[in-house]
Amino acid sequence: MNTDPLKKKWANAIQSIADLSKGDPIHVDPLEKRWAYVILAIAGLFVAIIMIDALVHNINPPSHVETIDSARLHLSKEFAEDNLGVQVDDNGNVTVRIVAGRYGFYPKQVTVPSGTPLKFRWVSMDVLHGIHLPMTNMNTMILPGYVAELKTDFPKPGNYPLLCNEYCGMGHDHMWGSITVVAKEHWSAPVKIASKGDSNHE
Amino acid sequence: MSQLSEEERQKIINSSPIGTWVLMLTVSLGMVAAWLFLYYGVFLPRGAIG
Amino acid sequence: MNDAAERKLALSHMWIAFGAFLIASFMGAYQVLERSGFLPIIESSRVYFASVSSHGVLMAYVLTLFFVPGFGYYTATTSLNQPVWNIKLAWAGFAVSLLGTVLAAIPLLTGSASVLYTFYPPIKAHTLFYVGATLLIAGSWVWCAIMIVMMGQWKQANPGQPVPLAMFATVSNAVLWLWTSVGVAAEVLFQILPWAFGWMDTIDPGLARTLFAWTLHPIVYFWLIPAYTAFYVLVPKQAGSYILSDEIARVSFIVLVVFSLPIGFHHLYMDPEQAKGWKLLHGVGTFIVALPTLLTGFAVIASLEIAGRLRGGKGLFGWIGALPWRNSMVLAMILGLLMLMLGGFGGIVNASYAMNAMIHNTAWVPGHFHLIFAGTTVIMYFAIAYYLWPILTGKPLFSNEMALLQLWTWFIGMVVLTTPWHILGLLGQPRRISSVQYNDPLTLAWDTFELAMIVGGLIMLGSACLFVYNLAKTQFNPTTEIYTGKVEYAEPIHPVHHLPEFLNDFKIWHWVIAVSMLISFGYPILQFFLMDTFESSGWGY
Amino acid sequence: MGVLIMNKMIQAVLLGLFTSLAHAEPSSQVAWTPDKLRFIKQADSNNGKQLAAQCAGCHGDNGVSSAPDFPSLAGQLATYTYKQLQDYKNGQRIHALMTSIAAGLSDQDMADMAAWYSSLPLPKNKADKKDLVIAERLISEGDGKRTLPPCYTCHGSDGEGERMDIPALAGQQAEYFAATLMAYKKGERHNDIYSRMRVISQQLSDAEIQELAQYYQQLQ
Repeated sequence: MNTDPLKKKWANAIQSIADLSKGDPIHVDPLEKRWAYVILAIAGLFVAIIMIDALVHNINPPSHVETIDSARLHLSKEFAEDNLGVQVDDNGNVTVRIVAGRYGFYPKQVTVPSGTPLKFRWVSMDVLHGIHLPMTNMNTMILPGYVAELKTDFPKPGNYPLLCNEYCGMGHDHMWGSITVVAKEHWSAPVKIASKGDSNHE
Repeated sequence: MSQLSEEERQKIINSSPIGTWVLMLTVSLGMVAAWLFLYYGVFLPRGAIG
Repeated sequence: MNDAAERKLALSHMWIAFGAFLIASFMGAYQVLERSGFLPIIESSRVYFASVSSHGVLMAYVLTLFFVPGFGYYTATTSLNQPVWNIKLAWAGFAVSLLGTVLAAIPLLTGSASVLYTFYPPIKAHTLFYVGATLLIAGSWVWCAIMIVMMGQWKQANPGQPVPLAMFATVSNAVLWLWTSVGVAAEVLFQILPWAFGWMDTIDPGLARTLFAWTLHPIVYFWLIPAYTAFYVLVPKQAGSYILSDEIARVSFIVLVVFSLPIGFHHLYMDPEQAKGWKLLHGVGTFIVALPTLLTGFAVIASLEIAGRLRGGKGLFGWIGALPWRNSMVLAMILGLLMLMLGGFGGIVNASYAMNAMIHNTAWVPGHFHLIFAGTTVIMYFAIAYYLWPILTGKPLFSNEMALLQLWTWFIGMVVLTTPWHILGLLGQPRRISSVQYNDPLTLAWDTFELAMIVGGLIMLGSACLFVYNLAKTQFNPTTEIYTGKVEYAEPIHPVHHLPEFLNDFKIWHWVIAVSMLISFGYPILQFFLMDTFESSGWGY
Repeated sequence: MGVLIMNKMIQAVLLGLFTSLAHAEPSSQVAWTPDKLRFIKQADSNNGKQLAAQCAGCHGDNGVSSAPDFPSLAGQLATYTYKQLQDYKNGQRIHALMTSIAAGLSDQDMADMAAWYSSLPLPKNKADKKDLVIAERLISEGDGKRTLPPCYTCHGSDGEGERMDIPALAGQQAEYFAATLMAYKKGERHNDIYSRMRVISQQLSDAEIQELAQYYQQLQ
């Protein structure tokens, strides 16, 4: 880009700001000026709270930029059909993998512990979907071609409907499953048995 | 419509809008309170997100 | 100056706008009934989603892309007191937009474009829909060009003079729309059309959503600026008052234009294809763009306070009762500001970064934007129409009483409709469902709110009919009365004789916008070409 | 073909042995990548017509089967027919005859035949009098209480099928249709990716399946 005009414009800008002192001053009512400070303070307060939570307490929206070939999900290792659902690694970290496809969630139902950090990894096998668990912050868009990863926890045990909250076609209303949240102490990690996938196939 | 002399008019026109100031201040403080309630009373209790 | 040609131009634009508005209002009423699930006979997701898509396109694109130019042309010619430059070109733009509207309407109404007004790739609509939408937008660019040329001509003829505030505001909107439409134009021209025509097999939904986010926020201000324009330059005059500060008004319009553009990612907070740093950046910008609205609120209410006191209002709030509540323009602004206050709060919650997870894509969101758009914005479109119709048709308004009733019912209906909407959102109801199928106690709590929404929706439909009826009667009433009034613009308390160039032109601001857009959208768009993405083939529905 | 079944059995045994390590194979090897879709779109239906001659015995001269337990293929989505042939060949779908037939076909053959069948008009059968309210309800409204989406949302309001590989159902042999859903329900058929059709069929009663079969057979 040719920067000469840019320089000139800025020169003009600075000049015209200088002009202010010569020409009649901008008319501002003293109360209007005070109001401007008030709204700056309010906006500043909100921004400060959000910033501190984001940078210090790591409270952020799902923003895990990761691509995946949605057409080959079922052939991938991570989203192979018997690798879905709840998994606990050796350090006890809980990961939930769910595939969204018109018009359902696979698996349709999962059970997770309350008050425990959970990592959800959502993928779409076809179009745009969204996911929301009412009364929780489990809310993300699911785009084909991307993995929507979100870390959250559910303070209150209960049975939550798993709603598709992004228009995905004529069956959108019917696209739902459920997540059961049980008290941490009553929850036991699901034992993964290959015969599950096995029975699916023989 | 009340009858005002010219200097009364000028006085009104050039006086600061104190009613507006109080009104806006009240409304905005109400909004701040409501926002803080939603943030700390509804959003955060629904579970950490990151 | 004889402005018969301009009056015809403005009237034609506004009739298309309000015609689309009326059709879309009936659809809105049907939708609120259908999604309640109380009338099984009308349950049909096919009809519902076709209706939602049409309602969105008609209200968000057709109503606005015809009203804004119509109002703009007449504001330009009356505030500058010069004819519309190249009026043939203006009519050409009108024709292109109208053609686009018709082309898009065919697939929309036949249910072959049920992709909602935000397009939704990789779901693929009928090609005609995308072509129509493109023409509709392209036609509006003609208006932008004409507004900018007219201001340039006026400045040449009146060197060193401040551009009339009404024109400055109108041009700010033309500038805003040119920058705003770049995003959706890029999405449609480089992604959707080649894909729809089959020249490309695939599309990247992540890039498409990013480009649409470029447009999705500033377009709201494009809709809103005519309302703010009326707040500043029409209402004070109607109330018998003055503009608090001409310069602060200009500052507000400039900040609106500059800061409404680089902040679109607050629509993508919950999207996986953008990183949190960028979302945070856009989030902070979103709070900055709230400032000019709060400044405007103060300034225009202060004008009303002066009006009230001049009419004998005493004490801290006595001026409120003393206002001319029976003036449709004044009433509309008061009601509009009330809805702006409610909707603005909802918007601040949406804008609050991670808190967006609480309400993203829930019923809260349509609750919010109906207050801001159908509320503040459209109620001022009503008021402007009531004010301009006698001037444009040369006949007195058919009924001011009816106008006042219409504005009140619109306000009441809107509050009754949107309050439950917000609550349903906090209860987790998704925004885009045609019926509730969930077999779950949590979702049974929704019913009572649905009932309230039906009441609100029907009140608003009645109000919409009253509005169009009043305009039609005004114009086609066989009356002998001649109305000879002209548009009267409010004067600032302190007349401005000299303005620095940056408050009297947009040349400098174009550069500021270019830089800020480069910063806020440069890498987020570039990343799709750097990382290896997997594009989607087209899907039906 | 006997060999194939043997392979399957061995596989099953192996899976049983190393449960901890074993990953069940995917329910289909077919993935609708842009390349694969283009490959199907560019198939040669004339060649497919010649190859399809050998299928007429069971599937009818123009892909309209006269034998109740063999499916009609006329008007079927090319993607669906292609995927079934692949699944037979790769062993995700088992059939006494088809498994060995598919084993002898190349990818190109499969695409060409699929293209040929998709170019034919859907079968038309005369409707019998009895009304099918249960089926109509399931097709147009589904059943939210059982999370059953309406059939039309995927299979189309005229049973014409939908991208990428949702099969057309209009005019299909009722017996074959019912047998297929029953097979899904029992898990005997399992080449539906992420068990989408298994999940749905397990929600359906046998009576509903019979009525749906009748409805789609006479749907035009």
